[in-house]
Amino acid sequence: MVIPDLTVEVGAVRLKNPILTASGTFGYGLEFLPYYDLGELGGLVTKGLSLRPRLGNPPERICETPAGMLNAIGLQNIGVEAFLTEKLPELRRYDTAIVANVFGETEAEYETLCRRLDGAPGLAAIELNVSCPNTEAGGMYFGNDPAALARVTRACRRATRLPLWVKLSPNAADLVGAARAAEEEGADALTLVNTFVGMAVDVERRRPRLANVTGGLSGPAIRPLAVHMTWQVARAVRIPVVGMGGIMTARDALEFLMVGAVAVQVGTANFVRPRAAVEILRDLEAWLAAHAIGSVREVVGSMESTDEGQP
Amino acid sequence: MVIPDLTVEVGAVRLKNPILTASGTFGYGLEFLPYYDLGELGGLVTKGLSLRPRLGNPPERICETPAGMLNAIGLQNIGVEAFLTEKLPELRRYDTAIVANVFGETEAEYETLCRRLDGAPGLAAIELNVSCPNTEAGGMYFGNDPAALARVTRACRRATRLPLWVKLSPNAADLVGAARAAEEEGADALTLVNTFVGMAVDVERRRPRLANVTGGLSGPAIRPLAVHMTWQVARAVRIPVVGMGGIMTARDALEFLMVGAVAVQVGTANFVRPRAAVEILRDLEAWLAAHAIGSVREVVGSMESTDEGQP
Amino acid sequence: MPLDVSATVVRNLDLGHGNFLMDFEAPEAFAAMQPAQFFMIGVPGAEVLLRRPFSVCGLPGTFEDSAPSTVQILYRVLGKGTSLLAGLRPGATVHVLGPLGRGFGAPRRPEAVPVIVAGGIGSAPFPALIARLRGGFHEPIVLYGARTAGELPLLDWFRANASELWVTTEDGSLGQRGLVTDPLAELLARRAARLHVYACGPTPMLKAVARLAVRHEVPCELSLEAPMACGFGVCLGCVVPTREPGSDRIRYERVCVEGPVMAAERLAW
Amino acid sequence: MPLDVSATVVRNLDLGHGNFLMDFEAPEAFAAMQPAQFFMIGVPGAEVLLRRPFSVCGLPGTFEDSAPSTVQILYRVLGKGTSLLAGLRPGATVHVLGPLGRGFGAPRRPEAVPVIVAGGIGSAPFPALIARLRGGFHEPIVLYGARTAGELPLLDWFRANASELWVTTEDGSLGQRGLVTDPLAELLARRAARLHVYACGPTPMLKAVARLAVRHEVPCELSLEAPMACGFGVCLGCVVPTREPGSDRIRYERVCVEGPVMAAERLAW
Ligand SMILES: Cc1cc2nc3c(=O)[nH]c(=O)nc-3n(C[C@H](O)[C@H](O)[C@H](O)COP(=O)(O)OP(=O)(O)OC[C@H]3O[C@@H](n4cnc5c(N)ncnc54)[C@H](O)[C@@H]3O)c2cc1C
Ligand SMILES: Cc1cc2nc3c(=O)[nH]c(=O)nc-3n(C[C@H](O)[C@H](O)[C@H](O)COP(=O)(O)OP(=O)(O)OC[C@H]3O[C@@H](n4cnc5c(N)ncnc54)[C@H](O)[C@@H]3O)c2cc1C
Ligand SMILES: Cc1cc2nc3c(=O)[nH]c(=O)nc-3n(C[C@H](O)[C@H](O)[C@H](O)COP(=O)(O)O)c2cc1C
Ligand SMILES: Cc1cc2nc3c(=O)[nH]c(=O)nc-3n(C[C@H](O)[C@H](O)[C@H](O)COP(=O)(O)O)c2cc1C
Ligand code: FES
Ligand code: FES
Repeated sequence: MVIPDLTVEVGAVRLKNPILTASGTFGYGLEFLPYYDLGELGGLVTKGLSLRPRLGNPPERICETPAGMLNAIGLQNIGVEAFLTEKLPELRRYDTAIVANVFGETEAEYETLCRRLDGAPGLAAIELNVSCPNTEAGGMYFGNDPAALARVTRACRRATRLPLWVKLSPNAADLVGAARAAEEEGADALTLVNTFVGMAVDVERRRPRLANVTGGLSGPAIRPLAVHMTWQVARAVRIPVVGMGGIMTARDALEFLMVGAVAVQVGTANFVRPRAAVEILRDLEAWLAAHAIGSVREVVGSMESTDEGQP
Repeated sequence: MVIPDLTVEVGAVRLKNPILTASGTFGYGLEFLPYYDLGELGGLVTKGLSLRPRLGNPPERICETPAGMLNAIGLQNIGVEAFLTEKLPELRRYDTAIVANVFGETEAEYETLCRRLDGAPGLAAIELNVSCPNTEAGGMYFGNDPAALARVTRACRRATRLPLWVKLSPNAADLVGAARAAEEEGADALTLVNTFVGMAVDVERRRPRLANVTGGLSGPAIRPLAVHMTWQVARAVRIPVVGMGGIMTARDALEFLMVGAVAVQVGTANFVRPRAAVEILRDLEAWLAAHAIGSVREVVGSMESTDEGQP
Repeated sequence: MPLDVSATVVRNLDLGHGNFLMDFEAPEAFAAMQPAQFFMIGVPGAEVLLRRPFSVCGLPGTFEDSAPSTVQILYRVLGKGTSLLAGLRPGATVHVLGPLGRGFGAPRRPEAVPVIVAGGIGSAPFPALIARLRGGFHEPIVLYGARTAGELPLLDWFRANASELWVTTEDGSLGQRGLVTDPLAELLARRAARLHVYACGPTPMLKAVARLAVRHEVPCELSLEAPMACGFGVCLGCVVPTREPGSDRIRYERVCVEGPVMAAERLAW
Repeated sequence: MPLDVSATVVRNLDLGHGNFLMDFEAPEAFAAMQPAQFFMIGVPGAEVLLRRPFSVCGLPGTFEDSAPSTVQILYRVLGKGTSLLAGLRPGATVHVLGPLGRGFGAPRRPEAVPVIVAGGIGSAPFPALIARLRGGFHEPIVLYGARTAGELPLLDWFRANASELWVTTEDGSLGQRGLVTDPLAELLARRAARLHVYACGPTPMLKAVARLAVRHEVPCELSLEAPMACGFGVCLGCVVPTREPGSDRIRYERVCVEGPVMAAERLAW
């Protein structure tokens, strides 16, 4: 039985394995200590951080939908300063790649955030959330407009030497255009997808189920859409792509890897099974071993296919 | 107990109730005769028709995904002539609105189709499929580009006096722009949504599960996205909107009606329960009666909401 | 430290009117749960994605006819998740994460008289609480209300285990006609000084209880409900607005971690 | 005329190696089904959306120990749908739509000798077929193959009910080592004239059977598999390429309506 090599490289960031946890579904990481050693993960991405703490949206903030959920948390977070003083020193004791997810309301805020995080000891990368569908501040604007996305990427690129990951919005009018814009402006990697804008109605009360009216759809429901987008983007850019959207099992993770993602993030699954990410990792390793595959890198982009069929 | 009035008007087309069946999920209608009298339906939309018969895609054409399915049928159909001679004469014996769904590979084909159908006895409306994600011919091109959509709508408008429904693609870069373009060029109603482009990978064989690589996602998984889009479009245009996407129950239908659709189409549910559409109708009527609502038109657009929240 | 276990259903008792009492095999650690702590429970292979929150209702010893290796939840069928639970038979497996959240505390003063205000299925956390209180020599007064007689699933248990029980129904089908806050208002008016209120039920009831308790300056703990995706503090989906004592600043706190039990005066409803 | 019914599971027998035989209460109309006609079966409240197709395996009288009010399906656990079925206990409800499709026909000539070629779980439609054939005084030869001995769930039934039985396994763990088409080739070489072949199993096996039968000009009916969304002809998801006799034009036919049984020479694989 081979013991598969699980290490992957997301640009300059070397990960011990391709399983990360997704922003907003993993708190600040420490909440998972009762469930496993964070050092088991390839990496973790923090809840989205802003310059100042944010209150977030009023409830109801979530509701379940078929094979998915809508959320409109409104980017509640403790702010970058509290993260640096209260969370990061704890987090960096674990041998895993820590990625700070950030968002701003203006280009300047993004830039300031990146500059503030630049020297932070123990940080592996910054992920720009330019795609949160809940709030204008969350970046709908930036992620939807390739030119704005290019500007914000450029500004952040100047502000930090940390690897810069740009997280794409599936709601962008031109996803591939956005991907290329971020690549051109020096993003080290692209991550996708963020949530899809959706809504649900409480028919008895005749009002939206979320106080915010609309919310972001995540979970297995979106996986076929996310796999398709990951495939499109991975073929369109040269920088590494990290895929996500509805990953619940190792098989789901393999779908993303096979269409070209070098690593994946586990999101909503963390809510359903707190140990989801490490269970997926263990099953992925077993799958590779059972198929006598020496390195997970061999499956990346390994899907056979001609070009997109159009009969 | 009130007996609710179920009649609705989609522009000039008066329907006995707001439940129609969606194109491609109802065959040519006659396949459902073992299950119920077609006269129970508000209306039915045929499988997409082209000028000449079409072979469709090679298998595998479908696969199940979480709370949904992908299809890449490739628009297999018997062609407009066979429809007119073999199907329509049978269909028009039932007291329901018969809507012909059509697609072409060129503007001229759309126009010819509409002209050919123009005098057809028993036809209530034409639905333009400008949004099938499976084939370029299916209209990805037209539906995605407001200018092209405007041209094709204009051409069809000239070609027929039948009410013209334009079926929007959820994959359009600018959905509201497309909706307005169709409205301006004389569409009598808009129907939405068609399927979302997605894909799934058979990880054991390392190849796409569909021979066509990508397919269209339908079913409950897409409902929160479809409800949101229906809400957006209904607020942006003055012509009536017919909503669909993942409707399995009367409650689901009510979500679309409350966000502003005057009628709905039932799609994938027909596969799961052949009587789905009439069960939904019966439950809708019971719901209205239980809430002492005299007419289904009272619930159309009745969702309370301020503008889209953006905290 | 919460555990995530696959537990076997031992009994799933239909109490009528859509109410069920489920016993499942529990790891020993669950026996030390605080009343009103809760579990996130999922049914494998079912069409719901997220687990659902349920308070611990009985701990070993609470219900005489339950095996000491089990704990109990009491639930009411509302939607898909609870319908799925109701369909389970002994021998079925459920996924159980717990104990979660902060439960009810002990009364601060030894001479305190606990008053339990239970609205319908909101009575779920109280058998475990009453068992604990009696262990500490507190004899609670129970006020138990619902819309109608069928929605009082623990009536017999309270009759047998509460030294004082007041029942209200909105339709008058059992006990006093009215709201459960009517006898509470009476009690508070008569002898607020030594009371300590514990309440669980629909949010409008909790708001009314909180108002009464705050007005009479009686300690009052409420067990809250909120839609929950995770149950352990990471989704931020379950928040309620609260206020720091003496401050006007609103913040959002998580019902699953800072609650479900919160002090009445902390809530900024 | 297909019926869509809620049927009660009467028995769900674990045959080992992931194979199950399920009896469910059937409306009378099902007793007249043709062998290889099928049902679309769904489990209420489960996390799969679409129903799954299963051939009728036993009709009243086929299995001695089954109640005459039931019909049987034989299934193998592959993915979510079949796992859900395997978890059902007697008393559970399944949604059953059927009969669907076209089944096997009777041999055209009275003196014909039916040869049944069954690959693994592809043996499912044959008990019903054998019962029918014997009713018409045809004694079929059964060729039963699989990768390994555990994948022959109907071995005992065939032993008791087939006048002639040849068993093959690819790993030689039972019967002759090799493919089920080996004995078929032998049979066809020796006495093709009177044979009528019925085959069901994995697609590569069916292709090999079809080639042999077409070469020997023996009537050959294949029961095909395809992913299905609806099972009654409206999704166009289940097609196979076919050719009109004497034509080179390919068309797509629906396995659920024009099949699942198709004549070997019609297929344009
Ligand atoms: C900490 C905590 C402890 C809980 N303890 C218990 C308990 O011990 N026993 C118990 O029965 N329940 C308890 N609940 C509530 C329980 O979690 C919900 O009733 C359950 O999640 C409903 O799930 P469902 O899938 O059946 O309904 P859903 O499908 O989620 O909802 C079905 C329908 O019911 C409505 N609905 C959902 N929840 C409520 C509600 N609370 N009140 C009114 N309508 C509602 C929805 O709007 C929807 O229309 C608790 C909740 C929390 C947060
Ligand atoms: C007309 C017809 C009659 C049938 N009769 C029977 C029957 O009597 N008994 C029976 O057991 N099955 C029968 N089948 C096959 C059965 O429908 C499938 O095995 C079933 O749908 C699988 O569902 P699932 O949800 O368990 O697997 P899925 O979740 O759909 O698939 C699980 C995994 O198994 C793989 N898989 C699915 N189907 C097959 C297959 N056929 N062969 C190999 N791998 C597969 C998938 O690629 C996937 O990786 C029949 C099929 C048809 C079309
Ligand atoms: C409750 C919730 C909160 C989220 N918060 C953030 C966030 O703060 N920043 C961000 O970039 N993405 C956020 N996301 C998106 C996820 O990181 C992820 O992109 C998305 O959920 C898709 O993955 P999944 O289907 O595996 O959950 C959030 C998702 C959820 C469900
Ligand atoms: C198998 C299949 C075939 C379809 N074929 C067509 C078609 O020919 N023309 C069309 O406009 N839409 C077609 N659709 C889209 C449906 O009409 C509908 O817009 C979509 O499935 C969303 O509704 P649902 O989720 O209720 O299925 C097809 C959908 C499915 C699942
Ligand atoms: S339920 Fe997720 S934070 Fe409370
Ligand atoms: S399964 Fe739908 S047409 Fe055959």
